[in-house]
This record gives sequence, structure tokens and C-alpha cells, in this order.
Amino acid sequence: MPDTLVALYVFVLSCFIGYWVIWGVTPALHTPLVALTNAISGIVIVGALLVTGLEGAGSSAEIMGFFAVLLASINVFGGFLVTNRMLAMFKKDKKK
Amino acid sequence: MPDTLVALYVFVLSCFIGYWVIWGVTPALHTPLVALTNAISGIVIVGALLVTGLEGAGSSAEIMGFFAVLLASINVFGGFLVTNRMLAMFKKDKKK
Amino acid sequence: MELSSNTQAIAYLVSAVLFIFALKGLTHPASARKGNYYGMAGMALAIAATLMGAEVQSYGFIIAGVAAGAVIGTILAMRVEMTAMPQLVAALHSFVGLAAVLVAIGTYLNKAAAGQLNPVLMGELSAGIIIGAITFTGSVIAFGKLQGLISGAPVKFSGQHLLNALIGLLTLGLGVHFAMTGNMASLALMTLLAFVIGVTLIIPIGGADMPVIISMLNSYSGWAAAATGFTLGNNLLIIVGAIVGFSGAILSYIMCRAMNRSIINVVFGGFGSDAGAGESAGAQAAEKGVKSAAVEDAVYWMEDANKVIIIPGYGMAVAQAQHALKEMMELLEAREVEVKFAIHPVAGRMPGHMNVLLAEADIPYDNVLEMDEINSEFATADVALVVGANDVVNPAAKSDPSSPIYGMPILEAGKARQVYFLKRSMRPGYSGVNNLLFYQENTSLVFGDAKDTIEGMVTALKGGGH
Amino acid sequence: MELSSNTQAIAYLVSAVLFIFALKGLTHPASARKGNYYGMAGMALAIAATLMGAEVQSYGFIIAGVAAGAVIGTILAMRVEMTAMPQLVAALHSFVGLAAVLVAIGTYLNKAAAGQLNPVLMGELSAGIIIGAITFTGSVIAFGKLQGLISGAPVKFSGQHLLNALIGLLTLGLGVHFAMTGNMASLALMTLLAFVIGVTLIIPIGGADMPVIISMLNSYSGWAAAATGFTLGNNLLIIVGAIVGFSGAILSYIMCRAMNRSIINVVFGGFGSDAGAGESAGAQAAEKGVKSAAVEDAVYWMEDANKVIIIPGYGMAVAQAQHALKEMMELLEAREVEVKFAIHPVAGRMPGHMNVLLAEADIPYDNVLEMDEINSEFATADVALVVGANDVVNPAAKSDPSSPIYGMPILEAGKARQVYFLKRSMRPGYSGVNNLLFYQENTSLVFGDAKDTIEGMVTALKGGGH
Amino acid sequence: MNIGVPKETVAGERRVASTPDIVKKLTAKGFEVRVEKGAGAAAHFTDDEYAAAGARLVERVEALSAEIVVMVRKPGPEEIAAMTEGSITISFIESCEADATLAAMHARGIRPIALERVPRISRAQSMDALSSQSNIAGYRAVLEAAACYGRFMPLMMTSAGSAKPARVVILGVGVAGLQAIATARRLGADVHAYDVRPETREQIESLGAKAIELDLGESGSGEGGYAKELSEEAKARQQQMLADELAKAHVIITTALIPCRPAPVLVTEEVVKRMREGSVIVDLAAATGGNCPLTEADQVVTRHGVTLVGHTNYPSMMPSDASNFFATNILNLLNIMVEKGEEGPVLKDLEEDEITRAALVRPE
Amino acid sequence: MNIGVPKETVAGERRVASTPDIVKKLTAKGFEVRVEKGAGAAAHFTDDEYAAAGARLVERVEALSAEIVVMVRKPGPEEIAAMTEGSITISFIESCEADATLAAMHARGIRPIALERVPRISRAQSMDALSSQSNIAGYRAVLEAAACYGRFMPLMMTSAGSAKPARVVILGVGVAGLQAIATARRLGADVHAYDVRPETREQIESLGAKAIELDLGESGSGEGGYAKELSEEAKARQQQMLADELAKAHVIITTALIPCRPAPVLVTEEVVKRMREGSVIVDLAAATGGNCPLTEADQVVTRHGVTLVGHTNYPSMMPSDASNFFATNILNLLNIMVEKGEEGPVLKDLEEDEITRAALVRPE
Ligand SMILES: NC(=O)c1ccc[n+]([C@@H]2O[C@H](COP(=O)([O-])OP(=O)(O)OC[C@H]3O[C@@H](n4cnc5c(N)ncnc54)[C@H](OP(=O)(O)O)[C@@H]3O)[C@@H](O)[C@H]2O)c1
Ligand SMILES: NC(=O)c1ccc[n+]([C@@H]2O[C@H](COP(=O)([O-])OP(=O)(O)OC[C@H]3O[C@@H](n4cnc5c(N)ncnc54)[C@H](OP(=O)(O)O)[C@@H]3O)[C@@H](O)[C@H]2O)c1
Ligand SMILES: NC(=O)c1ccc[n+]([C@@H]2O[C@H](COP(=O)([O-])OP(=O)(O)OC[C@H]3O[C@@H](n4cnc5c(N)ncnc54)[C@H](O)[C@@H]3O)[C@@H](O)[C@H]2O)c1
Ligand SMILES: NC(=O)c1ccc[n+]([C@@H]2O[C@H](COP(=O)([O-])OP(=O)(O)OC[C@H]3O[C@@H](n4cnc5c(N)ncnc54)[C@H](O)[C@@H]3O)[C@@H](O)[C@H]2O)c1
Repeated sequence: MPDTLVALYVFVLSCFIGYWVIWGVTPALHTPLVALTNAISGIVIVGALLVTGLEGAGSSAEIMGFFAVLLASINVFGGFLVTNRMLAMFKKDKKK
Repeated sequence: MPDTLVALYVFVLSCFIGYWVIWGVTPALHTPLVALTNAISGIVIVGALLVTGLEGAGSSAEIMGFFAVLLASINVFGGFLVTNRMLAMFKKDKKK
Repeated sequence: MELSSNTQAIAYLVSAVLFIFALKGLTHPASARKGNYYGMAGMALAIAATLMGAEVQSYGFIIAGVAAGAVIGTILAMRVEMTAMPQLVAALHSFVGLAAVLVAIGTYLNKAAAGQLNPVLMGELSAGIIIGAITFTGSVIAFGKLQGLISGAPVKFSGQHLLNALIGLLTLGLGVHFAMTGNMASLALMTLLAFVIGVTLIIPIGGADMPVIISMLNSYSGWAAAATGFTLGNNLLIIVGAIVGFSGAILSYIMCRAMNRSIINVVFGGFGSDAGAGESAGAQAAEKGVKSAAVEDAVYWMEDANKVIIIPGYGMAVAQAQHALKEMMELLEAREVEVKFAIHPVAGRMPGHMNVLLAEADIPYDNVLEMDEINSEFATADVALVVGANDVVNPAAKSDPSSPIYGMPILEAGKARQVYFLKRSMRPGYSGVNNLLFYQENTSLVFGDAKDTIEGMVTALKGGGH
Repeated sequence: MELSSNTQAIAYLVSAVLFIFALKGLTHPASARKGNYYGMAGMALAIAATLMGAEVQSYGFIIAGVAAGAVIGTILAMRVEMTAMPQLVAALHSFVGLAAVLVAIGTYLNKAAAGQLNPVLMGELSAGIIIGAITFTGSVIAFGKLQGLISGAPVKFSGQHLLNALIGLLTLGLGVHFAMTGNMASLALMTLLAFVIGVTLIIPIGGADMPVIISMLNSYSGWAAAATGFTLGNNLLIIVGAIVGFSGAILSYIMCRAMNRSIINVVFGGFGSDAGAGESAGAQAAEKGVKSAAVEDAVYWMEDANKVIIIPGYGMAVAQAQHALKEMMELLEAREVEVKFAIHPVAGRMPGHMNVLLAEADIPYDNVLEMDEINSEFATADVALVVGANDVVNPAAKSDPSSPIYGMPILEAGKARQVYFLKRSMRPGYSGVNNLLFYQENTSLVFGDAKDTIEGMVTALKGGGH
Repeated sequence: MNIGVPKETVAGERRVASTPDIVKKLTAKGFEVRVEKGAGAAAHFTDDEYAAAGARLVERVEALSAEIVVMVRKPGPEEIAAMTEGSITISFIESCEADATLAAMHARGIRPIALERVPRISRAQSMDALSSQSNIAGYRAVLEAAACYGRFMPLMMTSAGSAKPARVVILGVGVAGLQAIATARRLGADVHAYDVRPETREQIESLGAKAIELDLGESGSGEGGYAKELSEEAKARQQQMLADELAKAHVIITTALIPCRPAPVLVTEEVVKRMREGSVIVDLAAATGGNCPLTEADQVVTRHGVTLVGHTNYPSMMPSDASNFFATNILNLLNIMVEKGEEGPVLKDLEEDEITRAALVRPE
Repeated sequence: MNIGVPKETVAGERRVASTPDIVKKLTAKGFEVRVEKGAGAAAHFTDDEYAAAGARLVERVEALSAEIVVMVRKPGPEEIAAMTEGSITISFIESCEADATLAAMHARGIRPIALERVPRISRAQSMDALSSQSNIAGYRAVLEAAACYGRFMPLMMTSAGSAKPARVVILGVGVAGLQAIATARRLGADVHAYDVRPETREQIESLGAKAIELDLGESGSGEGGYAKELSEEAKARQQQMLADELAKAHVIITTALIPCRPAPVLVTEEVVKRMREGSVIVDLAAATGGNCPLTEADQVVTRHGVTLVGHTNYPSMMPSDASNFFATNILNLLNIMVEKGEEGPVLKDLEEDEITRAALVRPE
């Protein structure tokens, strides 16, 4: 199967997972969940790395890549940490 | 990506879908759902077709294939029809 | 016209999506039929795409097989009586298992002929064969039990689980050996032992658990299909196999939960507990030939009913279920179900016992009718919900002159289309007389404290899930 | 050490699975922290696998970028005040959008240099750029609104939707043109217009809806990542992008539902309805600076509380919510929450009004306390749940000599950690006096008929979902 | 066949043995019903209503001379004298020790059916007048207690202070006791109850009240749903253990009867002294000596600041519904006593059915 | 400063103006409380309890001669004569038309505080004795009705037939009416209610009862929560439209009072005639002529087969709680009348606070 088709398979199947994964979320977790999803969307960093690290990438591409890496990693680090701080606010379940 | 890896990706993603797809089923539909899943597992017919229809398949493979096709198609036809009959038993929702 | 492999791949993807919609559709009555049609469409597309693909070249055997299968399948499905459906599903199921075995062996033969064998492939083949074989014999046993060809009673002996484990290990070992060496004897013995496991796994399981077991076998057959998909490099088989495999397992789990059983116990036939501690109410009921049901079953019949008549008795008072009943009444009325309360003159333990409690829960007097007023209405009621009452609906009062309640007028609950008893056990009521209504065709018992049960109904009526 | 592409693929798959677990984990408080760690692990694995893969050869810029990003991100995250979290998320978000645009352009440059351009690729690139750009400016506007840099009020003018649609079409057209011809001007203009759309889409949306909008923008950024994945042929990006894209959309939908808003209205800022027919209670509250909350929010605080004090008032009587309250009390008590009822001497419309109704619902007298007994307990209560009461908890009675209720002793509900009012609207109580307690930091209003609301709480406490 | 419904003559008795509704059903069955003029007046049933229902309004003598005479209370000597020889009477007979009434009736060949002898079997529940009237007594006793109690029964929090709920203790959880529990709960009192029979615990809780538990070392369940008499030792222990519970009560309603025995003493003078000023005791066993020795039958007295209510005929205080229930019981009993003949109903052999066999009082 | 609590002398009055609990609070504030011996006996408060609470038990004259005399009912001529000049009395004054009492008091420089003049503002709710006593009247009226009604209030399905629930109609939904609704609902009756003020509809339903709606063409809401008098035309229409509803009722409780006016006629003789034999009317307005013209004040009479209950002092039938509430009201009133001085409480200027200003009756 050509790569594009594989990508399509993977994409379609992932959409279903995306559809189901967060149903039933506790309302109090809406905001942390948004923060986490935000952090995860920092996955573009992988793209940024690929662009930047490509051997023989032109310098303009490298500059683009550098900024992309910078921005994406701010998001990644900031995102997970913020999520963590939000979750820390949640009192420990004293019971159960 | 080699085919086996593609297969693995597809397999893993499908497992998640399988996990989520039927949560929340109405208990009254348990039995029809089993019947439908049974019918769908008749998908081995695709395998049977591939085995049987292969050019130059040996006759023993062809015989195997023939029986496989036969059995699988009994299941496919029988399965969907049975499901249909079960669902027909359900009274129409007179309201809404 | 021959499909390009790309077009075929897209068709397969569409087919997979259709199957997903099919399964999702079957989770709600409103979408169930559409779901089944999606499933049919998916299957048709899958078959068509396969036939039109480059790999399938000779059609003779295929046409013969499909045609014969179609005829047989259709006849079976149309002829079978409604009550024999479970058997039929089990029987059909065994076919899939056998087909999976045959496909795996056929693939082996083909690949061997083409010289494409390798350990990974042969490992995948072994997995397909083992799972398929278990599915086959397991389903045959399930069929036999349901059809009454084999005793429905669990066949148990000590050391059973150990024996199963040993055979299982041996089978796996043979599979590995075959994969590494291609030894045909190993293949043959492995297949044989896998057939045996199917029998030994299912034989200790009681007839009442068969629906769960069929769903479990379903799951196995899905995995078998997925294994075949790996061997054949066919993504459709993988996707559908994995989905069927996983959802079948989840469905078994859900079914067990609805029956308040542990899935471990069911799948490994009486693994531990069931024997000890005194049998559950459900099990006792099953022994006496009384049907037990889940909260959701009763709700299923009530939510679309035209009329539901509730018969409260002493058990409602003990459970203090009146407030929950009020809420259930309101929910049903919001769905335009007519709800009435039928009060027997001696329900409870004092005159007017039910009236006090229903008034406390603020159930309007207009909905509360006495025996003489309501007895004629049962024939037109869809559901009679007997909440902790017993003697007051016992037909023995009419039919059995030797019973101590003989001669007492009763509420004719038995005339409703469906009768659900909410009680905690098979114990009789005040008079100590066994209730003949339990054994009526349209009667089911929902075990548990009446208040808990009604609250469960309320939750179900509000509709959890999405 | 360099990873083989196969090993990398497997690492990516594991990483994707970790992300799925991360999201699932965040749906329940018990697993939320673990979920976040899964997410971190997934990200670390993804980055490591990418860096060690064959494609990444030069590390200078990368190390600089990651290091700088890590420092900035960490500082931002640690320094920001709890109340400014939403802004921070919006800001971080804009970075992802911009990064996506940069990646797409960088890819274009690389591919152009390698001479690997083709229409499909350029189409995918355009998609990545457009979505990324919208995410960027959209998030910037959201940040501005939340931070108060831009007015939080919706900016609306007639023809707005038409204008947006036109710009949108134009952008798409340019994208298609670029994909077909590779025209750089089209690319530039398309990027520019996409930035504009981000602004025009978000500017008409009110500040209160920003959380939903951020989730929506999140979804966009997921799609942008997926598009990038297609261009780069990277399955991890596709999987994670699609999951983030879809789940973000669903989350926006769920959030709207919890606030009883239509998602269409939110996303297309005041599309139709909101203007007409009289504002919703929630909107009115927002205008006055009063927080409104969902049933689930109140339940969230109650279910793990040590003590909940319920203050019933005339509204409880009007709604006849006493039976539902009883059930809620029982559910909370089953979770070891101490539940008390605080009765103000003049709650309701007659002496003892609340007592009659609570007795009817069979709420034990021991749980029912009068004002003098309970006022000292509010300080130790986690939640004060004001069920259709108003005047009896109004601090104006103490602080405002001009108010007609001045001098009346009140229940000190405001001293509890959280105060939830259940009422239907912003209307005052019997005395006609505005309630100052509404404006207190720890107070939220749950709008709706008290009985419906309490029943919703009961359902939530029983825990729907799975 | 004719049925006579005389006016009750026992002092204070306001019930009547048949009501217009039931008369209508009886005439539909072919009975001729003779109702004494004014028989239902005290129970709010007018002669016109009886006439409209098909009754023949007659003088006293004629009503008494019917083939079957139905009455609430046992007939007096003059009434017996006015009856026809060989006729049947249905009424309470109220004779634990032999008294002249039965002898007089048997002497004239009159066959009395004693309602208190209807057996406690399921089929006879609808003929059990003892239960139907006890039920009324239980309800009414609570109303009486509420009327005598100088405070609120329910909890009431008002701007003029809180009224605490009355602590009501019901002793004896038979038919009357259960109804008393239910009614006191309805009024919002804090209800506790006690009975020697352990199975009552669940019944008390099924009405939302609290059961008082004492460990007596023996059970008080007797045959046929009646309580048996306790041993002396157990009685003493019971009194002592109950005392503390009772002293806390604001209202006590006692219903502990043991058929044909003096009522057990459950509330001693000691306890009465310990109760709060203004408390109330309603003693349903007043007629058989009372569950409290200070009770005086048919009197409301105050002792040690506690009001003791000793009425002996509560059903008569709710004459309309009491008569309705009583009349229905009798109708159901008549239904098994007669069969359809050519010219209206004919009497069956009373020895045939176990219920009539048990209820018929034969000369010894 | 001292407060006197004399024993009430009005016939049938069992309440007392202060209770041991309240006396304790007053003495804690520095008041000297003089309670007439036996003042609380009828309300079940003993002299010992008062003494324990810190009261000085005194003879009648001494109680009356205190600086502040608290009473339930208006003082009689001899009582006024025994009071100290310039003292203050707190009590109901019950004088719509001028009567000799006020003149006599003013003549002696006694300043009467009339509890019925306490304004209906939120802050004064805890001093509003009219409401606190009305509340008791509403509760008690239902008990009285239940006691006079020869049937069950609740629905009761038994093996001896069914008792249908009593149809209870409450006329006038003020404080007493609402409590009557609540109590009748508790007893399980089928409760309907009617008031001229349209806002009562929601209040009736908030107690689970049904509102009767008539279209009179004008609203009966007056100032300060009181009803105003209707126009003649509206009155006639009301009577006629109500008649059908009322004729169906088994129990009617009327509470329609208009301050200082004869009570409106809501239940006509015509309606009484149409009611079922044995029905009951409890007329809380009996003192001002009655909402039914057949009612006789302080009497229970039967007219056309209907029992009419005309008691005029229901709170006195529940003397303990009525006194508790009353005493609390007075305590709350005293709290705003005095301030802390060096040697105990000192009287403030009564014109200062709007409540005392309104309640103080000045010579015209
Ligand atoms: N009304 C009267 O005045 C009076 C007086 C005395 C006797 N009786 C007699 O009492 C009987 C009344 O009939 P009935 O139908 O009301 O009651 P019943 O025949 O005694 O049956 C009550 C049923 O409720 C079930 N139950 C008890 N607790 C429960 C709980 N917490 N949740 C769910 N179910 C519960 C019991 O089954 P499980 O244990 O399996 O749960 C039992 O089968 C008649 O025989 C009548 O003659 C009546
Ligand atoms: N107790 C007495 O004897 C007496 C007598 C007369 C007057 N009062 C006066 O009445 C007041 C009593 O205070 P309170 O706090 O009990 O009542 P309140 O101040 O009148 O407030 C009642 C609240 O309930 C809400 N409500 C009404 N129906 C509702 C429903 N179906 N669901 C949810 N909420 C509902 C109303 O808000 P929405 O409309 O927004 O829903 C209202 O704000 C005091 O001012 C008191 O002085 C008391
Ligand atoms: N046909 C039937 O099934 C039927 C008919 C009527 C009554 N019953 C049952 O019979 C039982 C008794 O009914 P009843 O009201 O006629 O009884 P009852 O009037 O004879 O006695 C009243 C109650 O007092 C209790 N008592 C006696 N001595 C006591 C003591 N020393 N201390 C405390 N309590 C004492 C008894 O246990 C009984 O519960 C009830 O359970 C009733 O439901 C059954
Ligand atoms: N401080 C306060 O806020 C406060 C204090 C006391 C009473 N109130 C309110 O004042 C109102 C009246 O209370 P009340 O009990 O003292 O009133 P009341 O005793 O003066 O009258 C009783 C009821 O009879 C009604 N009525 C009069 N004429 C009628 C007619 N022709 N037909 C039918 N009904 C008629 C009145 O509307 C009133 O509801 C109530 O709403 C009460 O809640 C408020």
C-alpha cells in the first residue's frame, strides 16, 4: 500500500479514536483537559525537528525550523507543566 | 514503512476502536449485537476468497478454500438475516 | 473490470468504516436496523472489492461456495424459530471458526507452493489455526448445550483448570515448534489439540451463561480473522478482526455486568466462588426455571409502553422505595406512559399500608386504584411491575384449594404483557406459599432491594451513555 | 546511535498509544495526573525517536530551539498566576499555530530544494498553513480578550458572517491555485488572509465563551498537525493530529452542552438566536459579573466534601424538590459526606414551611438544624447548597441599612468554601432585594428548576459514563 | 330472607351495622333489609339514603325479629327477647368470661355469630371486623393524643422559635399500633414503637418509624398472630427496660391487648411521674384494665401532670367509616353464609365452612 | 428593671405571656421577672420551673405592678387599676373600635404596646405574635376538623373496603390557611384552597395542594400583606362561583379575616345545605362573625347535618407551644425596646425604632 493510503488509513482510524476518547469527561476537568490537549498538539515539534534537522536544509528553512522548534517546545514544556499545576490544585481524594 | 508495521499500526488503532465502539449498548440489544458481531466476523470470507481465487493455488488449497468460502458465506448470509429478524421483533417506537 | 490495488484499499477502508457504524448502530434501538444495513453494505463492499482485485483469478469454486452458502444461510435464518436463535448463532459461529482454520491451512499451502514461508508467517498462521479451532469446537459445544443435545449442566471435575492450562501450553509449544521448523506433525497435533481445548474450555460452563460465551467466542473469531489478515497482509481483515475481537470481549464483559456475574467466573466455568457461600438468587431462580432479568430489561419494556401498572407490596415498604417510585412514575409519564398503582386490600402489613407510603411520596390519588377498579385493566397493560409484593398476585389463591391463601381475591398481574417482580430472593411472602406467577412465560424477576432496583430504573430512564 | 526506521515507527506507535491514554486519563480526576504523565512520556518518546531517526542530521538549531523553548515554557508555566491560566493556554496555543505555519513553509522550502514538489503535497501544505495561521491569530485574539488587552465584549456588525465566508472562500481558492501552479504570490496572500480569518472569526465572540473557543482552536491545531503529517509522511503526526483534532471538537461540544449553549452559536459568535427573545439567565448573570455553573461543577465539589449544608427556601417548595433532595442526601451520605439542612426561621411562605416538606420526604430530623444551631458550622462546610432560597442568605440584611430586610438575621452561607445557588433566573426573592452573595468570589449560580437541577445532581452522583 | 338492622343502644355507640351502600348490595342479592328508623343517624346515614338503597324502614321490634339480625355490639336482654326463635345474629359478642347474654340467646335457640371468633386466615381477612375496627382505633388514638397534647406534633422552625417534634412511643404493634405509627408519622412526630413479637421490628421500620429493642429472653409471639402472655420474670424485665424509653416520651399510645386477659401493665405510675408535665398517654387497652394502671376507662384524667386518655370506643368516634368497614365485613361474611336459592338467598349449613364454623357460638 | 407576668384571666385562656425558657433569658439580661404564682399551670409550666429559671414567684398584685407588664390578652379594668402609673404593657389589644380599655390605660399614663400593630416588615417577623398564633390556629383547626369528621382524612384501601380521602377546602391562604393546608396534606386529605390574593396560587401549590381559581375581575391584595375588602359585586360573584366547589367539600376551613371588619361571608347557608351529611366546617373567623353565617362563636353546632366549629381561641388549645411562641415574640420585642445600662437594661425612646413607634398606642 502506498504511503499516502497508509496515512489515510491511519488518519481515519485515529479520527474514530479522537471521537471516543474523551466522552464522559468530568466537567471539572474540562480546563485541564484543554490544557493537556494543547500540550499534546505541540506534537508539531516532530515536524519542526524534521524540517530543521534535514541534512542540507536551506538556511531559510533552518531558520523557519528553528523558530518552529522554539515555539513548539515552549508550548510542550509550558503546556504539560500548566496542566500539572492545574491538577495539583485538585484536592486529594481523601476518601476511597 | 514495511507492510507488517503498517499492519501493526492498523491493528493497534483498531483495537482502540473495538474497545470503545459498543460501550453504552442497550441491554435489550445484547443478543442482536452478538448476532451482528458474529455476522461481521464472517469477514474471514475475504481470506477464503483470496486463498481460493489465487491463480495457481493447489487443488488441496482450493478445496480448503471452497469449504472456507462455503462456511463463511453461510455465516455471513445467515448472520445478517438472523440479526434482521431479531430486530424486526422490536416493536416500532410508537412515540417520538 | 479489475480494481487497482489502491482503489481496493480505499474500498476496504470504506468497508471498515461501515462495519464500525454497524456496531455503533446496534447499541441503540433507534439506529439498530440501520446499523445492520451498514454491516451488510460493508460486507458486500468487502466481498466485491476482493473479487474484483488482482489477487482473485479463478472463480469456479468461489461462486459455488458463495451460492451454496447463501442458500443454506438464508434458509437457516428464515426457518429457525425465534426461540432457537441462540443455537443458530452458535452454529453459524462454529462455521466461522472452521473457515478460519481452513483459510489458514489454505494460505499455508499456497505460500508453501510459492515458497514464501517464513517463521513470522508461520507463527501468524498457527495463531489463526489455534484460535479458529477453539472457536469451532467451542461453538459446537455451545450449540449442543443450547439445543439440548448435550446436558446444559456444567461438567466439572477437579484439576480441570490445570488440565486446560497444560493442553494450552502444549498447543502453544507445538505452534512455536511448527513456526520454527515447519514440522507438519507439529502443525497437525497443534490443530488437533486446539480442537480439544475448545471442548474442554466450554464444557464446564452452564447453559445459562451461553450467551456470554458466544460473545466471547465471537471475540476469538475476530482475533482469528486479524491473524489471518496479518498472514495475508490484508488490512481489512486486521481492522475488522481487531474490532470484532475487542468489542466481543467488551460485550461479554458488559453482559456479565448486567447479570451481576464476574466475567472470570463465566469464561472459566465456575472458577472458584460460585460453588461456595450459597447460591445467588439468580442461580436459584434459574434452577427452578424462573427467569431473572436486569433492570434495563424491565426499563426497555416500560419506556415505550402505553400502560404500566405498579403493584406495591410489603417489600416496597421494607425497602422504603416509595420516593424512588414517584420519580420513576414521573419519568415514565414524561414519556407519555400511563402509570397506575394497583393496591390490594391486604398489601403490606396493616390496612392502608401502601396508601400511607404512596401519599408520603406525594403520588396523586388519581393514580392509585383499588383492586376492583384495576383488575380489568391488566389485560391492556404492557407491564405489571410488582414491587415487593407477592401473595397479593399469587394465582394459587384461585387455583390451589390446599394453599392457605385459597379464596383470597388477587390482583391479576399475570394478565399484563410482561410481568416484572422486584424482590431480593426466591423467598415466599407472608403466607409462605410459593408464587405460581413466577413460572409464567411472560414473568421475570429482577433481584435486589426494591429501592436500589427502582433507583437503577430511574437512572436507566434518564438514559446514561451517549 | 541511530534508530532504524522500523524501530522509530514502533516508538511512534507507542508514543501515540501513550497520548491516547493521556487523554483518557484526563477524563477522571482519579487518573488525571497519571494521564498527564503519560502525555509527557509520549512526547518525550516522540521527540527522542525523531531526533535519533535517520532524517535528523544537524542538531545545532534544534538544541538551541528546544533549550530556549524549555526555559521559556517552564518559566511561563511556573510563574503564571492560577487565575491567568486560561490566558497562558491561549498564548501557548498561538505558538503551536505559528509553529505549524513555519513547519509547513520550511517543508515547502526543503521539498522545493529537493525538487519533490507535487500538487497533492502542496495542497496538504496549504491546508497546514491555513489552519495553522487561523489557530495563531485566533489564539492571539483569545489571549487578548482574556488578558483584557482587547475588550471582552463581542464585536459584531451586520454582514459579518458573509464577509468571513467570502474571505474563507478566497483563501481556499488561493490555496488551490498555489497547489496547482506553485505560485508564490498565492501562497503569501493565502497565508495573510488565513491570519485575517483567525481574527475575524474570534473577534465576535464574547469573553465568557473563550474556554470553548480555545478548545476549538486546539482542535484546529490538531488538524494542522495532521496535515503536516501527511506532507512529511509521518504517521505519528497524523495519528496525534487527528485525535487532538477530533477530541478537541468533541470537547468544545461537551463544554457547550454543559453550559447549555449551542456550539454553533458559540463558534460563530452570536449566529442568530442569542440576540432575540430575551437573554438567557446565564447571559444575564455573566453581564452582572455573576458566575454561573453546571450541575456537574457543584457535584464535583460535593462528592468529595466533608460537609455539605443545604439551605432550602421557597423555591424548593415551588419546585417540590424535597424528594430529590432526600435522594441526593442519601447518595452523599453513602460517600461519607456529612449532609445537614439549615432552616431559616422565615424560609418559605409560612412558619415551618420547610419542615413540612422535608418531613414529607422523610429527611431525618437529626439532619435538620435551625439557624442558631448551624450558623457556626458554615465556616467548616465545603459546600453551601442554596436550593431556591434567597433573602434568607442575603448579606444585605447585615450590611445595608437601606434594604427592607435590614436587621433580619441570616444564614451565613457565604462562609462556606463554595456556595452554589439553585434558582431559575436572576430574579430576587420575596423582599425584592438584590442578593449580594451572588457576587462573592466563591459563589456560583446553577440555573434551572430546583427539582430538575437536583435530579441532575443525583444522576451525576450515581455516575453516568464509563 | 330478611335481615334486620336495629339501632345500637349501648351508651355512646354511634356506629350502625349496615350502611346504605351495603344495603343496596344486599337487596341486589335478594335479601329484604329492615332498617330501624334513625339507625344510621349518629353515623351520618339518613333514613332517606337507606330507603333509596332499597331498605324497608321499620320500627325497632320488626328489625329485631328478622331472620338474621346484624348488630355492632352484643344484644341486650330486651333485644334478645324481641328476636325470633331460631334466628341468627351477627355481632361482636364481647364475652371472655361466660355472661348471661349467650345463655339467654341459646335458651331461645338463637344462633350468635361472634365476629371476634372469625379466624385469622387469609380468606377471612375481609370479614375480620376486629381488625377493621382496630385500624380505626389506631388512627383515632393519634388524633386524640394530638388534641390533648399542648404542643405541636411536628418539628416546626419559625421566627417565633422552634417547636420540637413530639416524641411518640407506640406500645404494641398490632393492627391498631401500626396505624397509630403511620398516623403519628404523618403528623410529623418522632415515632418509636415496641412490641414483644420480634417480627414487628421490620414492620415498624417499613412505616419509617424506629423500633425500640429490649432483650427479654423470650418471644411474645403466640398462635394465630395474637400475642401470648409473658412469664412473670419477663414482664418485670420488660417494664424496667421500657421505663427509660417511656420517660423520654411526650406521647404514649398503648395498644397491647391479650385476648380475654387483663391488659399487661406497660406504663407504671413510676414512669408517669418521670414524664414531662403536659405529656399524654392514650391507652387503647383501657377497657381491659389499661396498659397503664392510672388510666380510667372512658375518662380523660390528669395524673402527675400527665393527661391519660381512657376512651374505650374509638371506632364510634368515626362512626361513618367505622360503620362502612363493619358493614362490609358483615356483607362478606353473609356472602359465605348463604347460597342462591330459587326465591332469594338460602342459608347454608354453618358447620360447613371453616369460618362460620369457628365464629358460631354453640351452647356448651 | 422588672417585668411582670400575671396569670391570664380571660375565660378559657390557657396561655401565659412568658415561659421558663424565656424567663431565663430575661434574667440573664438583667431583668427582674415577677411571675404570678400558677401563671403557667394551664400551659403546663410549673412554678418550680419558673423559679429554677430565675423568676420571682409573686402574688397577682405584685406581678401587675411591674414596670413592664407582659400579657397575652388585653388587661381588664381591675388589672389596669392594679398597674403602676407610667408603666408599659405588652399584649394584644384587640380594639378595632375604640373601647374603654385604652382610655382607662391612657388615663393612668400606662403605655400599651399592641402586638397586632407590629408592622409586617422583615425585621419584625420575630416579634409578630399575630402570625405566630395564627400558625397554631391553622394547625389546630385541622385537628379539630379531623376529630369532628366521622371518617378518615386519608385514602385507605383495606380488606373491609376503601375509605375515600376527605376533600378539604381551605378558604383564605394567610398564615393560618397555609398551615392548615400543610397539616391537612400531612393527614393525607385531598386539599384544595382559595384566596382572593392571586399570589397565593403558587404558595398553595408549593405545599402540594390544589388551588381553586375564580375570575373575580379584581384582586384582593391590600397593603402590607393584608387582604383588602372586595367590592360588593365581586363579593357576590365570588360566593356564587365558590358555591359549587364548596358543596363538594367534606371539610371546609375558613380563615378569611380582614382586620377590623366583619368577616366576609364565604360559605352561605345554601352551600351548607348542599354539603354531604356529616361534613365539617371549621370557621376561624368565628370571632368576627364567621365566614359562614351559621357559625356560632365558641360553639360546635350542627346545621343541616353539617358540623360547624366556632372556637375562637385555638392557640389556647395548644397552650404550651402557643406560650413558647408568644413569649419569644415578646422577648424579641423587648430586645429592641431596651439598651444595656449600668444596672441592667434601660428603656429606650419608644419613638425611635419604627417597630415600637408603630406598636405603641398613644392617646388620640
Ligand atoms: N394488610 C394487612 O392488613 C395485613 C396484615 C397482616 C398480614 N397480611 C398479609 O401480608 C401479605 C401481604 O402481601 P404482599 O404481597 O404485600 O407482601 P408479601 O406477600 O409478604 O410479599 C412481600 C415480598 O416483598 C419482598 N421484599 C421484602 N423486602 C424487600 C425489599 N427490601 N426489596 C424488595 N423486595 C422485598 C419479599 O421477597 P424477598 O424476601 O425475596 O425480597 C416478599 O416476597 C398477605 O399475605 C396478607 O394476607 C396483611
Ligand atoms: N416563612 C414565613 O412565614 C414567611 C411568610 C411571608 C413571607 N416570608 C418571606 O419570604 C422570604 C423567604 O425567603 P426564601 O429564601 O425562602 O425565599 P425567597 O427569598 O423568596 O427566594 C426564593 C427563591 O427561589 C427561587 N425559585 C422559585 N421557584 C423556583 C424553582 N422552581 N426552582 C428553583 N428556584 C426557584 C426564586 O428565584 P428564581 O425566580 O430566579 O427561580 C427565588 O429567588 C423572606 O423574605 C421572608 O421574609 C416568609
Ligand atoms: N388474617 C390475617 O392475616 C390477620 C388478621 C388480623 C391481624 N393479623 C395479625 O395479627 C397480629 C396482631 O394483631 P392485633 O392488632 O389484632 O393484635 P392485638 O390487638 O391482640 O394486640 C396488639 C399488639 O400488642 C402486642 N402485645 C401484647 N402484649 C404485649 C406486651 N406485653 N408488650 C408489648 N406488646 C404487647 C401484641 O403483640 C400485638 O402486636 C398482627 O401482626 C396482625 O397483622 C393477621
Ligand atoms: N413580616 C412578614 O413578611 C409577614 C408577616 C405576617 C404575614 N405576612 C403575609 O401576609 C399575608 C396575610 O397573612 P395573615 O394570615 O395575617 O392574613 P389574614 O389573617 O389577615 O387573612 C387570612 C387570609 O384570608 C384571605 N382573604 C380575605 N378575604 C378573603 C375573601 N373574601 N376570600 C378569600 N380569601 C380572603 C386573605 O387574603 C389572607 O390570605 C400572608 O401572605 C403572609 O405571609 C407577612
